[in-house]
Amino acid sequence: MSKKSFRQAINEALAQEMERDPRVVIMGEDIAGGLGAPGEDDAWGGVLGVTKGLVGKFGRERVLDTPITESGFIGAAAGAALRGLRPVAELMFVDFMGVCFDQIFNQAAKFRYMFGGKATTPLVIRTMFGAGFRAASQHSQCLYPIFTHIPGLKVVIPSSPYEAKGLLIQSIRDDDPVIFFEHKVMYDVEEEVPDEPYAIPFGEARFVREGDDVTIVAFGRMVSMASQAAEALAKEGVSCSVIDPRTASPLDLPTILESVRETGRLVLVDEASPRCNLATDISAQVAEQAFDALKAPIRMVSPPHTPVPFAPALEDEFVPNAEKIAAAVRSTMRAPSKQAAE
Amino acid sequence: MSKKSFRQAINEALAQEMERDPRVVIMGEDIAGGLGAPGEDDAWGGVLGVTKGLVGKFGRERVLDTPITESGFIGAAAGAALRGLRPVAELMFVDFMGVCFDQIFNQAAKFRYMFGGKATTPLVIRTMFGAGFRAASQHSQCLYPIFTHIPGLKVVIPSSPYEAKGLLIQSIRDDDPVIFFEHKVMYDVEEEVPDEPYAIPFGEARFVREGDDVTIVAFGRMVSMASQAAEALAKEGVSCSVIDPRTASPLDLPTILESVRETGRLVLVDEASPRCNLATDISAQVAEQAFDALKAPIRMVSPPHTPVPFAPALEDEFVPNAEKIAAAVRSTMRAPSKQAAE
Amino acid sequence: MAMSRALQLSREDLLRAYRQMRTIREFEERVHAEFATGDIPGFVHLYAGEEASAVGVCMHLTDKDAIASTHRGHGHCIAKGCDVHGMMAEIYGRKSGLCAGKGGSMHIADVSKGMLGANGIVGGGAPLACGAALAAKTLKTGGVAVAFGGDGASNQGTTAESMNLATVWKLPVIFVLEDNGYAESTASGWSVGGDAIKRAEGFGIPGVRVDGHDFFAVHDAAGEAIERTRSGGGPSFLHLKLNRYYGHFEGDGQAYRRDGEVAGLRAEIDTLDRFRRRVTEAKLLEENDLAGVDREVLALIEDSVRTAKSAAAPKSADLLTDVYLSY
Amino acid sequence: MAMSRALQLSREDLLRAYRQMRTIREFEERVHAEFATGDIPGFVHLYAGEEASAVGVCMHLTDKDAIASTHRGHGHCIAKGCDVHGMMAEIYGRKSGLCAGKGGSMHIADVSKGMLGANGIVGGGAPLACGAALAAKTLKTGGVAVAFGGDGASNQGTTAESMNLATVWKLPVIFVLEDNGYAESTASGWSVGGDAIKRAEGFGIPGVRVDGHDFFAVHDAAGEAIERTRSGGGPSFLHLKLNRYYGHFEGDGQAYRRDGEVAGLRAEIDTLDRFRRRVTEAKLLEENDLAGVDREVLALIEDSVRTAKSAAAPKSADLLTDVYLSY
Ligand SMILES: Cc1ncc(C[n+]2csc(CCOP(=O)(O)OP(=O)(O)O)c2C)c(N)n1
Ligand SMILES: Cc1ncc(C[n+]2csc(CCOP(=O)(O)OP(=O)(O)O)c2C)c(N)n1
Ligand SMILES: [Mg+2]
Ligand SMILES: [Mg+2]
Repeated sequence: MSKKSFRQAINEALAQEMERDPRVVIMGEDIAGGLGAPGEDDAWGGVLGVTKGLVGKFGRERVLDTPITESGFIGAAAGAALRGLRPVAELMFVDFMGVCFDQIFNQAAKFRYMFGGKATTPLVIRTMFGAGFRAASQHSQCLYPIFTHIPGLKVVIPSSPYEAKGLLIQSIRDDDPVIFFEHKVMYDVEEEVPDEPYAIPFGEARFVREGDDVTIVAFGRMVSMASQAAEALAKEGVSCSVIDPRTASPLDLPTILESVRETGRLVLVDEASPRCNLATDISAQVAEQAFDALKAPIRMVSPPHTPVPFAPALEDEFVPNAEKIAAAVRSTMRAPSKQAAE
Repeated sequence: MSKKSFRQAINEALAQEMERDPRVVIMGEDIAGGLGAPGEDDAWGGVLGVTKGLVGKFGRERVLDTPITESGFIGAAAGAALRGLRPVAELMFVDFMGVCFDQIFNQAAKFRYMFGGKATTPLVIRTMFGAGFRAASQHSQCLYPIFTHIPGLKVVIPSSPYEAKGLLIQSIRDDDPVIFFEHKVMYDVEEEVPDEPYAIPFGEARFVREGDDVTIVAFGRMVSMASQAAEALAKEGVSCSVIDPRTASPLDLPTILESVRETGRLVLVDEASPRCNLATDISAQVAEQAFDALKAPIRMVSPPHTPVPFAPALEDEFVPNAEKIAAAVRSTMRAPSKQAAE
Repeated sequence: MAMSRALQLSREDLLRAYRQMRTIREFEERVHAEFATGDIPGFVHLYAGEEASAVGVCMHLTDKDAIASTHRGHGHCIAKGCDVHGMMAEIYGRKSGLCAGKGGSMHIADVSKGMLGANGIVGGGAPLACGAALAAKTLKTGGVAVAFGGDGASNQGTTAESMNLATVWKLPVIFVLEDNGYAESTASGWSVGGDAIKRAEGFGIPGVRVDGHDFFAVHDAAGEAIERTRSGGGPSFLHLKLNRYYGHFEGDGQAYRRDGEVAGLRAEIDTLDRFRRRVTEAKLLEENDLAGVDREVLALIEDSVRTAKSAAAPKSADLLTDVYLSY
Repeated sequence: MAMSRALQLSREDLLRAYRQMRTIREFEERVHAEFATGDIPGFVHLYAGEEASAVGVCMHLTDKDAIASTHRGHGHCIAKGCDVHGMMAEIYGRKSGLCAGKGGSMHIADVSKGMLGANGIVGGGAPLACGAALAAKTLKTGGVAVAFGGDGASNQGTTAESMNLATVWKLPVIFVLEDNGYAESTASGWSVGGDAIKRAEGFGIPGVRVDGHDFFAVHDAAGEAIERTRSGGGPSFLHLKLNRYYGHFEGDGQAYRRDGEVAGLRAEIDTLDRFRRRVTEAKLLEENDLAGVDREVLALIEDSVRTAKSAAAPKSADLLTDVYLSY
């Protein structure tokens, strides 16, 4: 156990799984870097250094730099997964999914079903997402609702270094195609992370905090925002549960429902664009299945329906934060509860 | 006014707008057909004959057959829209969006915002969607929730020939990028359609039927299913409103809310995959904004979270239908209403 | 011509080649006829006329080799060893189909045989073939992969990306362009700018153009290409000029074709006829041998249709299985 | 060399060329310095070293012509006439920026000038350029479009698709490959299989390879290509070999480069130095003329930074505008 950054946690998960299983290969643009160039090998280790050092440990046969052809190499990862490898492909920014989505959603995601259960596609796609980097409209999106929409994909959104390591190990060991979302603003976040490998199962939500009044569900970077909000609210006498579902698909709905049955109030925090996102998804499932337990309207905290702006002031305004979450929680407390109305 | 099929309504809308405005051009794979071939020109008029005859009227300069390169020609349509044309590009099946999504969601959809309001992109993408054709997993999807998720796109889902003509004309006249969804099973549906051009504004829902007990919201082909269900339910003494929002983005939420405030019960019908779809989207918005009006859980009728199967028996089981909608409505009537619980 | 290595094939191999080509032809002719009765659902794209490609290429492959196919996949499936009964049942949407009725004509696959699936997405297969080649290379199986694609597919970005990837990763992959002159109703003479061989060379891949109706020419060229690629020479490219006998899909009126175009092709350059003439003239096989194969194939196809028709459809519960490993 | 048509440019044009190249250089050097202070947010990719490409090409264009650019877009913007103050303000995220602070370095655009935007997606611009060319052709404006793209972008499927589309639609589009030897940290010698000129020819587009540090060579080759394309000769292709002076983006440690690689380039083949030597040796311009331009450019850039720094950021309400025409 030692303090590790989100970046190190991911690097370690990759290293340990590559160690354990020779069929695991990783690929992506500049994940080692320096190929064909006169300077150092492993010159980059990924655009933000996440895969640094792996080529030194495992060699260029298992750490594959790629040309800038996402359809080509992500499709190749899917094909290789059908034929005995367990590829972990890096889609540098999830914003680039538009040039290769077909290989993900029509090919990898559907093989098993289309082929009548006779194919297995142990593919992981690691990808960076999220706003806060002043990276503007084409490098700041979340887009995980799109992947969650697609049957056949599993969607993982780790919220801390500990979570990242355990969920990535599970992703690599999982036999279905997994999209693993890494928030670019979190790479330097640190926490205690075990040195040995461990897997966190999919579809099991984590209680970040337990409380009686309101249930807050948040994903990825928003989990810490939700925790901050809960902290602040506790001082106001409002006690919140904070739930991190960890995986958007499969979704641990039972845990969320159970909590809502206890608190009667739900706030959903989603950094993705507001239409057809995870907040609406979970809200709808809860409204269908635990309607009777609800004491107040379900509130959603998401950015506005706009592209991500570049200017720092606008971007800061765009991204949900602890204050906005707290305000949403307060509004559910104020809302006339059903009991009160009776 | 005369009886026209959904196919004819679209063809007529295209012809009339091309007539009216020389900047309107249409492009797509085999939308005329026979290029370079020894047989007839306009040999196909689109894979299901929707654009038949237009090349004869407007010539090959304005009716552009394309190679099978969706990124290339849909990106070209976006670029041309920036430079004075008003292109209507056909993405044959929406299932093919995976090879060209970048040009739609990172380029066309974002120009205006990224460029600080200094660009206008009057682009229409017509595309075929939906199950029921025994066309299997890669030719039967809906996917409009993905487009609805993207800020900057408008999403239109006509539910009848009359709607198709008026909404397509509006799409072509609109100065924002529009994705126009045509349900492949509906092309032969007929109804009275005016001969002259008319435009149906975006963001204005249509009451297909008014009733007191339950509000049903449905899109595209599901609108007629919902109407059938309402018909059947009327005989049981259950009176339903059926609302067709016409456009998923912008969404006419006020009309839906108003109806829900009257009925207190809501059933959402969406042919798209169930996670993060339009049913969840609308449910969440209603649960947030008209919670107090709800007498029963909101019910969603969508296919299961699976790819679209090929076998007819399975596909029929997959697609929502009037029976399933009616069952959902009945369940909201049975559900202990808040009043009842009091 | 006379120097064809394929003419030196064993009697057994020649019979195998003929049997496979005849099976494809018969399969397609029968599906065409059955489709017309309305019994077969969905989009069906027939391979009749193009048999020499699938068979001439796949005869050089074993189960450790993989192929990625197209929407026009029946021929590739048969040539790669997919079970004909399973295929026919799949096309009919039966539970006994190769894909349990969930895939249909456009998605027939048998991964265990290295057949990675027909593909509903034009250009979708080439990256998958690169992946199969990568797996073979990394796992040192000695296998190669073949990406079949049409003239239409040759324009898709995925094809270009795959060719470049194959070159820079030195993948054991062979790209086979089945240029049947049309993508749907559009002539390849219009839609394919420049020159296919030059394109491949532009991506660093040597290519040859071959008469795709000549089994022997295809077999020779494919043999050389596959040998070269298998032995570490890097990716190869074949440009086969051939023709399809039916419409783009069943139901296509083919107004874009010259009147009598297909009749002429059938009369003049039919692959099976040419094969037959060639082997009998060279006295490598007897008419009798071939007629025997014809009869057996006919019986096989007949039986596959009969059993498919009477086979059970998938059940309701099957709708929800095979999405993930867990359900 | 001595036969360069560009050497016959008017004094005014030569000065204009120099001013633009110097403006680009100074702009980038200054952004580099300012970025280091932490004042400039986001991803910034500098064009220093590649000036001859943007200027040598865009000097042949007017506002009726369009260009599609890349993530490394500042040079293209300046060469295509974007306002330098507006650009600098945009990079600082100010409301007065060309994109009202919403786009930043990677999305600077001025559609009114035919600059269709820097582009955060590698290979994203080529289809847009085809579209601009289509508009010019359909509306008979006489305009052409230029698609700039790097060696990395040359592998993207969109590039191949666009080349083919340009050929079959006979579009007035010129593809300019700015091959600076690297895509991020990866050498183009590794990532680009085959040969760029052959690729273009494979798609039916004639191409030439040019020393991208030689303004005169670029200007000549671009002039010929654009003329040919503008007069209906179909698409053209230019392969420019050049170098970038800074990292892939600001912050890149450039460990992949040889020690002293850039210093050597700056000393030996710097575009501006070569231009200067060339025009003074040929007595087309005086050192004095050039020094005057240098001073003016310096003052311009200085002023642009000063005003950008003191300009207002966008306001909260701006977040919600410009999504659609209606809001
Ligand atoms: C990405 C994509 N675009 C379009 C289609 C529709 N489509 C199916 S087959 C086909 C023509 C393919 O032509 P070619 O590659 O020459 O193969 P052929 O049909 O001639 O065997 C088209 C356009 C598709 N399935 N996928
Ligand atoms: C589709 C896509 N993939 C990857 C990236 C990340 N990326 C940005 S620039 C770049 C390198 C581009 O290289 P090149 O085209 O040679 O242009 P250069 O940076 O050398 O000017 C990469 C990989 C991207 N922006 N878009
Ligand atoms: Mg073809
Ligand atoms: Mg480069």
